[in-house]
Amino acid sequence: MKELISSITKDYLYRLIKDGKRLDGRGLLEHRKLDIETGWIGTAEGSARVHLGDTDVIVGVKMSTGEPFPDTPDRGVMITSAELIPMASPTYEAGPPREDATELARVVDRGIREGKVIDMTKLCIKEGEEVWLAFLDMHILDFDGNLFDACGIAAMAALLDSTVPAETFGFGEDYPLPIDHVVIPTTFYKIKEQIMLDARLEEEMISDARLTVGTNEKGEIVSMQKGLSGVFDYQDTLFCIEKSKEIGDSIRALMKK
Amino acid sequence: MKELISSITKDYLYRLIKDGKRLDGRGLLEHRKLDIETGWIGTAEGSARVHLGDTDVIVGVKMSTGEPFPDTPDRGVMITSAELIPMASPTYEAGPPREDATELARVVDRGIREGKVIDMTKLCIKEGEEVWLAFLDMHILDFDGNLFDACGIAAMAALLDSTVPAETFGFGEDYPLPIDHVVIPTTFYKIKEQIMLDARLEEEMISDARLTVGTNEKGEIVSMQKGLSGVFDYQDTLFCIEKSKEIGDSIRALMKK
Amino acid sequence: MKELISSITKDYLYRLIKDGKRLDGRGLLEHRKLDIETGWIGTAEGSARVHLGDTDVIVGVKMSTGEPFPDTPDRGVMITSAELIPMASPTYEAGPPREDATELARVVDRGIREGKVIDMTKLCIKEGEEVWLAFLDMHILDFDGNLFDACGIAAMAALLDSTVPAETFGFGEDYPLPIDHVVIPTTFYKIKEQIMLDARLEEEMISDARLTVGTNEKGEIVSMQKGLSGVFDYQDTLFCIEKSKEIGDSIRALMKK
Amino acid sequence: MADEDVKLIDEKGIRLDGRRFDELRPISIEAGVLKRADGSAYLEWGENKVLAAVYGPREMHPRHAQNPSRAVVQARYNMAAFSVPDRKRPGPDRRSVEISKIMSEALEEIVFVEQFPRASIDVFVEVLEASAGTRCAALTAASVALADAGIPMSDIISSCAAGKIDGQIVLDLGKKEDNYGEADVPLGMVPSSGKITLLQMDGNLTLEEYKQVMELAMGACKKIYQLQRDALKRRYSTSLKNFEEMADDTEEV
Amino acid sequence: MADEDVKLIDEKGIRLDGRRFDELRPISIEAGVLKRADGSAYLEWGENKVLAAVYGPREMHPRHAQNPSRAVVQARYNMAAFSVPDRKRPGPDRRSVEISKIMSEALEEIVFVEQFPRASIDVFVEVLEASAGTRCAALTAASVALADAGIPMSDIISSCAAGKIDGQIVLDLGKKEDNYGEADVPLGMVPSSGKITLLQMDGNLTLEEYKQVMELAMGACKKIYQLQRDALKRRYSTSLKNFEEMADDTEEV
Amino acid sequence: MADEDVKLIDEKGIRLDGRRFDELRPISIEAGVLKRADGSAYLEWGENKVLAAVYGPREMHPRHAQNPSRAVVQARYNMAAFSVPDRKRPGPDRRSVEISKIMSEALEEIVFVEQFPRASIDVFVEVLEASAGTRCAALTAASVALADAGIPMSDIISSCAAGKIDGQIVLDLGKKEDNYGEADVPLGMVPSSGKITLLQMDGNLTLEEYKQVMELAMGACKKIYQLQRDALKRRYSTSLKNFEEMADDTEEV
Repeated sequence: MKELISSITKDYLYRLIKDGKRLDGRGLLEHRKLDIETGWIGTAEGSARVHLGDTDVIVGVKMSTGEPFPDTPDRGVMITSAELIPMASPTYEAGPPREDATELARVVDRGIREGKVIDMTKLCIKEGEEVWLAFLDMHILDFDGNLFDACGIAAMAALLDSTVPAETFGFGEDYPLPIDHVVIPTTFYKIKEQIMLDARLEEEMISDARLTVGTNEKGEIVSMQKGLSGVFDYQDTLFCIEKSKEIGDSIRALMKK
Repeated sequence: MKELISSITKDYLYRLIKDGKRLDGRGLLEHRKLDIETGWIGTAEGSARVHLGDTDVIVGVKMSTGEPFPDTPDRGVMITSAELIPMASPTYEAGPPREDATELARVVDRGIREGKVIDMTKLCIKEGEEVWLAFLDMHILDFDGNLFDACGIAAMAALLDSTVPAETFGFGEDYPLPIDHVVIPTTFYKIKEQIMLDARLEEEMISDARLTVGTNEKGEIVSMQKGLSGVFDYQDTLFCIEKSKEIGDSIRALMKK
Repeated sequence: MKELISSITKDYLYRLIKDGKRLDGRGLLEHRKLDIETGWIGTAEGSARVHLGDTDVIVGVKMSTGEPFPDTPDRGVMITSAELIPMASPTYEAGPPREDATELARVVDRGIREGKVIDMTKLCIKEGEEVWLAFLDMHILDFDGNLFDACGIAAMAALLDSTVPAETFGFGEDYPLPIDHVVIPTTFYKIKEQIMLDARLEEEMISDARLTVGTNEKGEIVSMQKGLSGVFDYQDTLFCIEKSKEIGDSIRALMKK
Repeated sequence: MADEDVKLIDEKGIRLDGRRFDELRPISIEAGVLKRADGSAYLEWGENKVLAAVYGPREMHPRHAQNPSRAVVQARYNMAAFSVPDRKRPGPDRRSVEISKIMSEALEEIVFVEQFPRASIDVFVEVLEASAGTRCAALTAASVALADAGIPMSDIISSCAAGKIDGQIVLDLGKKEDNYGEADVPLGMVPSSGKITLLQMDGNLTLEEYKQVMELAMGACKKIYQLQRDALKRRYSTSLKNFEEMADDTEEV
Repeated sequence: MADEDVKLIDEKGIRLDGRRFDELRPISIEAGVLKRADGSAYLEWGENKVLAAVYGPREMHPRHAQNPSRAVVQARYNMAAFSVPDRKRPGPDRRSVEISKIMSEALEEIVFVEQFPRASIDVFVEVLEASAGTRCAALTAASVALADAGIPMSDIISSCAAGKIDGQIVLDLGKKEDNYGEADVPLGMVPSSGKITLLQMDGNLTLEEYKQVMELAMGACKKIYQLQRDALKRRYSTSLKNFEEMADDTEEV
Repeated sequence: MADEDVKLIDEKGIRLDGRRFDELRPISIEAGVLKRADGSAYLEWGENKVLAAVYGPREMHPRHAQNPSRAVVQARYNMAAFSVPDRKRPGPDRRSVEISKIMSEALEEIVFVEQFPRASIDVFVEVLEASAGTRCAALTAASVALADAGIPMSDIISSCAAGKIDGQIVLDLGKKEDNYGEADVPLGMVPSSGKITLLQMDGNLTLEEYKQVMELAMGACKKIYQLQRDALKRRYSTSLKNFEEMADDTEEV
């Protein structure tokens, strides 16, 4: 099932956006109220619940040990998955992960992996034989648009909250999950030639194109993903990258508190 | 697909039951003719075919060896599954196990597991490394109601019939599967405030609520499962438990012959 | 979805066949232009693309190492699969292998396995522990009938093209996959009492019965498979076997070039 | 469940977590916690954390599953991968399929399903953290979420387990008590009428012990019923206050 | 199939289980063994135990699979988990998918499918114990079940295999003969007309050997045909007797 | 991607396969290579071998997935089991699901989907041999196949990646460069308008580096665009020639 939107709402939204305005009075490049709560789940090695406006997601990190991949024998392994559980929206149905969930999980995963967020070499127990596996599971509880940012931020926060349960597995003392970089994704939506940040559901539904840019604390770009069937031009992408750095810095500052 | 029943049959059944009568002339707390045939399948370690009236089921036990669960390193493992194969009813379809089959398998499984029917410590080969796995597979061949009792009784009979194939696996002489308790489930159905035992298909279809009670040879309760969207009250449950003990004893007596 | 054919085409085909003629002017026992191209895929241990008229298939062989089956500890293992990918026909849909694909894969597999094409004893690395696994994957790219022959020939050609990648796996020098026999399947179709070889799609669609006969270079029969809901009589089968030997020889000759 | 040499009750009758035999773990319930769902509830029960959402009555898909004379209540119990010490593989397993089924049946009893032919009423429960007793927590939360969604119901269901540990009958088994105890009886009931809508039992009980177990569990259901009502009252008063404030705002204009 | 140094025939021409080259294993067939199915049959063939049930003609689901001009025969061959020495995982594997397909095709030949447009005729075969030759046993039992269901048919199919072991042509291979023999040819045919509805072959045969194999198998099919007819006759006479008794009872009243 | 001590560029600025930083691997494209598909293309790009087929516009199944106001473009990217050094299990994995999704979205931009309400336009891409850059190869081939199918389109998409290896910005990363390089940016665009329809990035780039990467990739897209047009021209002229020959034949009669 697809989310549906009436043509009246659609027209109203178009008119607002044309004037650079938004449903909730935000500026085009302003994100919604962001709330990050960590350490929420006792059974997880790390967890974070993120409210981005009314979008509500929870990410839990579980760790266990297992074999490394043959081509990276001295590195831990991260496995990311996302469930668009039917609780979150009248249009989600139970069942195998939809392609939306797959893209979401992969984009969050790449942001962390390619951004070298975790120092994977410190998750090696015995080279070629046993390493730490970190499972990152994302649950969408309430869906009001822009899961890419909500989940990406929650994933980052959950990793920062995580402890390697070495004691439980008989490998010495627990230690914090070794984090090298703090990557923050920001997602831009293009609607009728206007570019805006952090779309709510209704805005997302009328978006022509979507661009997610992940940056680290040095302002380097570590991941990008363009989505939807509309287009950006080259200048748009430069604009989004510049803004992403700024906004990423402000969110990183928020996370340090 | 659901089993369908005409409103005429329905009304007729309601009238009968109101008078404490049943389609086939049985008393409310009488079960149908029970026929247990064991040792039926040469390829199985143990097997039993049970006819409960026209309900016809077969349970086979297969054993092999494997790793124990980490939290019970010195115990064997039992795995139960049920297939509502389309042979048994025009409404069963081939495919992944339906929730009915899942509930059935789990209720039979719990009766045996929680009733400590098998002495699992005698199924340990080498602690933490290798134990016996007992696979209990239930096939429904002809469906005329009350699978819980037919399968539960067949499972118990098949286990009593089973031999641990130690020789085949190179672990000494074969020996009978060590059985500590004989658990018999009895299932009660509530229709318009009347409680009856062992419903036939048509009765099951108009039942408001279902209660399965498993007891052992000492008269102890080892498992209960309430089903369907109707209700019992507390006194009903006491009544069913008392009756379950009686009927369980008579079926246990029958099995010893 | 099923392939559909108009009743006009059907009648036209029937009339042609009655006179021993075919759509493309071939004789009843003549196969279409056969084109075999091997060594096509660099990432495969062996590969062959076969055009049989407009039917276009590709078979790739991949090898790795693994455990042998317990009952054949000194032999390699072959695993065959076929994908009727939706590229090949408007009626194929993505998804789990259909029963057509299953039959195809199994018939090709049996021709090779029962024809003792590969000397499996030469694929043993360490008895009972490690042997070579040969994966034979068939992709149908363009479907104009008679996949049995196209895939069977392509599989044989791909095996003849294959090298055991011993070096990559650290087991000495690469060597050609040891081939003992060259098995060629030929498929006959019965339409209104006429028997013809190598049906095109339209002919296949109006066929009453199908018979695949695999023979080796000694003229021995190694596999047969009758399909479709029509019938053959005993004399038909003798006729097909005789012809299969002849045609098999001519195709074997073609492959040696 | 297996009776090992773990000591679950000390000589003073105190349980591992400090409770007496008839004490519940702390329970807190909040209704109306999600925006998109028609109704929702969040429940913490000891270390259990459970979220319930209700959608419906809405058109049933697929159509052939519609019931022409009434609504179908479809509950889905799901455990988050991170809700248990050893990560759970996402997706339904046999345990959650069974719990979903008996929850659906229990809830159907209290909903006026005849009012919504062909409709489905969907109840989604996510267990975010699990620590024994999740099915009772789920059923309790689902009842509140149904009420929050304004679904016409005869009453609400309260649910609690009791059982036997170290030979004694106790209320509301904790994690270790569940693992090493001798019997567990999850009960779901309508406290006002005494109707039993969910009942399971695993382990070993005499009839006499069963009676004690049920007395404890039925008593606890009444307490939980009060907590459920309080949560709904708070929710209504918040809604009311919001409404009044809106009204006030309007007057000011 | 692999020719090992297992000796399958002794110097007197006697096979492992005591049979001569042209002997069938014992076969017994009973029709009408299930209540809910429209037709059924139970067959024991050596140590093979096979149950067949028929439902239909009935409406085909899903609708898009209907054939507007005729019925579709859908056979499903399934092995019970406990039917083989090493437990089989439940559910269809590639082997059973293939057997189901060729059985469906074979049976479609004898059913007057044109009489039931859009319908499906479902044949379910459960292999409860397997010991070489289950597909022939399944097809033989399915034919009887179809007749028992009163499905209009031109005739029935009989099925038997023959093959080569220790270089000799023999009828109806047993388990070890199948494992260590050189060729196996399962045949399904309408004995009265000689029509071949099922034919497979695996192994290695010369044309001459193939002729001997077929002669044996075709001969055996005729014997099996008689057993099938006998089973149906017994079934009809029982039905008839039941009917007559009912009639008698009625007269007595 | 992991920066190891593999040397990817020598001191003369030459890459492992002999290319300079701004050189493409050899590319060849052929349109109209399959008979049954409505349109098709075969593309070799370095050692990548990719086949694309288009079916449609045709009725969308299942119906509930139809869009009443326009056609839906459904691309399916699939890798053959033998297309990679370690055999890939058949069937879609998460990577191919994602690539299929972004390809579908990219292609929808250029097709006049409003002309075909309720229809589906299906694009099937099979990667027969893979060696870095398959998604760009797939998108490039798919565009040609769509044109070959005569689907009304505003223009075609050309696709190419650029990235960073050994600290240098290079075009069209090869297999080792992809494995050991520092960043990869696959780009899909309509060269005539500069519209970006596909854009991904993995690794680590400064804004300045991003600009260099994009310049290289956008330039390459223009070259590839020319190759696509040439392939289509050859295809049309062959069709035309065939048509003329047919016409000639007709006249001769």
